[in-house]
Amino acid sequence: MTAYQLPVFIPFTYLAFAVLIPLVGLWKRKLSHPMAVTGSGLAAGLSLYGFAAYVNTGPIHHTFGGWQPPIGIEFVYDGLSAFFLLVINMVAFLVLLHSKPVAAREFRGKRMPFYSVTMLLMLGFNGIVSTGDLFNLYVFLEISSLSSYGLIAIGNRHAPFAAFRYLVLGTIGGSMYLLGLGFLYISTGTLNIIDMAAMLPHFAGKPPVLTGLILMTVGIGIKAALFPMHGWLPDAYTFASSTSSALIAPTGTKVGAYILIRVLLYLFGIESMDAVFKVSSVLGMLAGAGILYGSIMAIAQSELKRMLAYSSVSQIGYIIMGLSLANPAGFVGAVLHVLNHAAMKACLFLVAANLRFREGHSNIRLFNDTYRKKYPWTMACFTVAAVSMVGLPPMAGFFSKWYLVLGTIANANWVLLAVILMSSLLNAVYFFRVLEKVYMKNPDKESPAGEEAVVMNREVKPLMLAPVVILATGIIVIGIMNMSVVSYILKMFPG
Amino acid sequence: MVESFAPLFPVLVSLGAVPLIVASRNKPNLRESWTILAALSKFFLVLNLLPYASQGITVEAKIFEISPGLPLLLRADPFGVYFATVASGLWILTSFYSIGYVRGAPEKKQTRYFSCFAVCLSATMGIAFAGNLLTFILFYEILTLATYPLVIHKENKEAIGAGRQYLIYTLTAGVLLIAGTAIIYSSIGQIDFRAGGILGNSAFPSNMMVWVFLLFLGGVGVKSALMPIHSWLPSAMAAPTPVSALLHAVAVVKSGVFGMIRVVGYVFGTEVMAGFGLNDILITVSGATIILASLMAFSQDNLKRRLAYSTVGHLSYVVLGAALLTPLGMAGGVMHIAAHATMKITLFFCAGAIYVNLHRQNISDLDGIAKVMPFTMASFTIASMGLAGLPPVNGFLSKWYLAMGSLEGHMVVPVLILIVSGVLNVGYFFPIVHRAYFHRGVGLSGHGEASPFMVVPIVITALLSVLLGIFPNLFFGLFDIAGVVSASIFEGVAR
Amino acid sequence: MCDFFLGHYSYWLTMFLLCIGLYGVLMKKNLVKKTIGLTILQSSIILFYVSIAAKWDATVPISDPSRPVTDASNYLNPLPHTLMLTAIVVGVATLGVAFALLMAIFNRYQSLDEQEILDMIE
Amino acid sequence: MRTQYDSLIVLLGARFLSPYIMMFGLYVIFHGHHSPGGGFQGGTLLAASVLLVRVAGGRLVARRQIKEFITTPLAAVGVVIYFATGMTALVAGGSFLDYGHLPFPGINPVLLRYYGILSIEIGVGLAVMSILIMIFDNMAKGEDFV
Repeated sequence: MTAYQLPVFIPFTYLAFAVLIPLVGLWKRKLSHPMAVTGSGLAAGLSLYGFAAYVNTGPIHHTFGGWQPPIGIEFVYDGLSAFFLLVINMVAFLVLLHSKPVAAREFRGKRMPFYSVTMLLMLGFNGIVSTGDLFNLYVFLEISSLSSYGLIAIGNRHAPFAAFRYLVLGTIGGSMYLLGLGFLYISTGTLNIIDMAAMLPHFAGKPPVLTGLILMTVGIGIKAALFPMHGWLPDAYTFASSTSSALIAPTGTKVGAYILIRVLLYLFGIESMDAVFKVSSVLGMLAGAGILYGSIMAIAQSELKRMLAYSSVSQIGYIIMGLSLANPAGFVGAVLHVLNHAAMKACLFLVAANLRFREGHSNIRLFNDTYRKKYPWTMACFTVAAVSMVGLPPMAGFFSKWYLVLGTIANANWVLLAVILMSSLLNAVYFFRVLEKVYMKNPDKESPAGEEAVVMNREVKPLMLAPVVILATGIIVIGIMNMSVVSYILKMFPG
Repeated sequence: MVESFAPLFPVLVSLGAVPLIVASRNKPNLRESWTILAALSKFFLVLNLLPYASQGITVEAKIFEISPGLPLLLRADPFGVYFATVASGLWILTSFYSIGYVRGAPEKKQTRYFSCFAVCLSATMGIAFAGNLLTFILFYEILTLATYPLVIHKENKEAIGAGRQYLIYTLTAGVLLIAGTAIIYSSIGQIDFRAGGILGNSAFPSNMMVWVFLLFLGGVGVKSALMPIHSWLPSAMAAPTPVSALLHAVAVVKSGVFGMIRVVGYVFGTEVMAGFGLNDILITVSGATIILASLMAFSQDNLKRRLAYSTVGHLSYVVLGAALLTPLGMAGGVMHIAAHATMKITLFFCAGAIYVNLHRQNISDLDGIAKVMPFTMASFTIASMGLAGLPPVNGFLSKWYLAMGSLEGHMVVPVLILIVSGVLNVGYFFPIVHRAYFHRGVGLSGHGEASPFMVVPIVITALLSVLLGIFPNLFFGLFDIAGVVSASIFEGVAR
Repeated sequence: MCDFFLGHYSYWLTMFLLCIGLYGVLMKKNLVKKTIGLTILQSSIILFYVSIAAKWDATVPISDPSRPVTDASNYLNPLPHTLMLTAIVVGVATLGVAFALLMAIFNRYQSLDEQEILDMIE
Repeated sequence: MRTQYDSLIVLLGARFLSPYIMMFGLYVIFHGHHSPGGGFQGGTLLAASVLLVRVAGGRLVARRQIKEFITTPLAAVGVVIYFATGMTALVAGGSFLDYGHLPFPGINPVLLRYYGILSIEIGVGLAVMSILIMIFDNMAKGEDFV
């Protein structure tokens, strides 16, 4: 395999396995989980290899069918793509590794289609991140969205309804993106990102370009669950099966954020984006409102998964805020937070999955101090991820917030600075509430003195535990070694 | 300046002890010996740095870059070594005392107790040796997190409430500190601690300078229990007594005032403090705190709460010393860190011994206990004399320098505050002594002194207080180092 | 002003259609009607793309001997058409998933009214 | 939709129309590479021909026609054809879907492109047809299809 072929191999590994799983499933249904793990593992390995190749040789362009861009479609494997591919594929690999017992418990009969659709979902995500063509991006966006509707529908009784609402909003979002793209196409006559980026400064501020910009931002904002277009997210993540939410929560909204970064910073660029009015400051305000709204709503939730979902709304706000600041520090904060939040949210959702698997629920009100004895490792990982979410050093979460804070100060945007700081405290409120339940005995229920109920260790099997532990370790390691990531991200700041 | 990894080892040694403590959780004797071993080795590692400190030489360890241009920097300057010596030296005594206390009480979850204790001490060393604000914040937050389990150790309603309050106050403080640091970093591009300050007069416009200072005041002011943000400290007395003793007389609150001197002397610098009228803010706040806290101590019947309010008052002595902006005042403040540590730890140890031995917490129940606990009460008397500022205990010395310092700066009000506060200290401590010696006790027959594990540390700390009062340079030349610290801060201005 | 409206009449028509679609999606309570709204929305965008490909006096982009291929103004732009082919497929797939979900929803709640279902979830 | 209509006219009409639609679908697929048409459109026509009979004839006919369980593998095979063609060109040294690089020695590159596109269209047509049938079947069954 040469470096030239690499950009194709990564997404299409998933396509191959999406097809192979049902074919092999005819013969042996049991094989679908190992195959899905192999597929995502292969893709993760390839992205790692590709990351190294990118660092050594620079961006890789793969033209489809030998047609040179801007006529043909190309896959561009640049710094941002390499980074995002690595993040989402690693997380997907870990989540799928974890999923076997959950799948057997929660949707036994649908495992084969589930894993097949999962592969399609990842194909969509990988395609979005890889492609250098805006319409191709739309197609992959719809592939991933359709798969995620399916994945979310596999869940509890209310899951299909949540999936349907997501479908309605997601389709509107996709259509808005497509419409906006049409306006840009009218203006520039090209669909290639690099080509269009070279032309757009000449058209900046023209009505069709502005319309296109706004429509595309709104469309992607819906997919990325940017406040106030986040309505689909809490229900979808809550009602979906544990594995679906653990897979989609860390990757899905990140890919939405990727499109926003790609379109706003790379395609339009900071100056064209703000040519007519400050689109960036509007985005920043929305992101700030989303951060506060998500955090406050998370405090009000009693279901762990719903709490995490609202927390996602607020964390997406961080990423969007970072990109709206449009300075290097903010950009580093946003992209670093993509990595951090992917690791943290995957870890937290997998903890929720483990608890649901053993306890049958993840209702915070029913948590008690026996969990500490029953699931020592799971809860320890939860603690690490929670502390990181609050943004305390030396966890990863602190550093993305640190760069965001630097970014807001560089723009002298004191309102957003206050928002970040306040949301740290709000995060602390809802995470320490859980930790308090788990690590402390309930003072209202005094157990008879000296008669502690004997609690057995009911920790989940190593297969389910290992991904959680790896992610928790990753959070600490990323935090301490964030310098190498940051210097990498700094290099790809456009302009 | 010497480049060496020597400052790193004291930080790591107790962190390294944590796995050992956890691993030997089923063998209490082995577990405690790990604690003692870690305490002793930490102390000796700190002592290794002392020769450098007394000559005014800084030992610097650049661990690695944690953010572009910002290394994780451990720098053992005289002030840091001074604080580290005090904290690590008193940890040895506290370890012995803890063993007696938790076994005598008897407390549950002792493994968690000892491991969190070890982490706290690591964090304190980190704070002492932090070479820049980011490193300082890192260890400051670790200290917050590691103290939380100790505060809620008893897991009753009161402790959990105190824990929540503690988290709210300290996390808010951490956030303010991060904001202030980020603003300074964005403005002048560096956040190293340097004797004499890094901010020039032109770093910020004048109202901005005040705001930044207020951020820092909030950040370190919470842990140094300035009024009106002190109320977590009396509540945190719900913790076991050794915790109160070490953490709320030595590690946590002293980290706060240590940070205050760092901010005043090493970040803002005396020139800026005076130029923008920031010292007036600080003098007002700390002076008010000294008087109000002493008055509030009168109304407390719970011994530990009375001690807590006394702590609040005495911490402000240190802050006052820093705020005077005179070499003698600064030296007095620095000296009061050690002086108050030895005296207050004696008092807390006494309170703990009385609680374990007689199960009495209220001052009104202490009638006649000097008969059964002569050593304890003798030590108590010595320490209260010291806090009231009576010679020959070391409290007199630091107060003397504070008074000299304020006269040096031609300020009379601080002297008056010191005198009034001395009288008030006598007023709220001597009734206790009076009760213990001259009232007839009830139900004391059959009780003797507490276990030697507890009494020996009490006597040692009391003796230390007296010896340091008579021969200030007897141990490690601490008195001289305080002078060196103060001189370096003011020489930095001259240079 | 008049020119602005008449000159862009195809855009106005597609935007009008888009608004009908959005109205259906947002205001109708019945989930099937919402789905219909979605389809109208997507169709309007397809029409929009097709209309931007149009040129005066141009023919479909299939090589015609009577018109020289070297002159682009002889043939209308084929790219939007091919794009819309894909968009149509996407639309069909969305519709398929939507109906599958609707059937699952109906099986569970015996209703397709959004408000009733929300009440049941509460 | 799974029960048979009693009307003979509907059934016969559907059976009469179906082969013509199918023929037209095949025509569209096989001429897709040099005239308007192609896999999507042809596949849809093929599916229409199958579904017409299915709607009219109900379950009995469906069992004799394309069986329900075969649609998923058929779709997979369609995708495999598409994917394999593209990947062969890629592995043979070209880009993805670069038909000129297909490893069939002795064939004119122009013809190679011709046949390459044809095989892609066949794959797409197969996939589209079977997926449309699959959607119909799942709906007719009254289950969710995921």
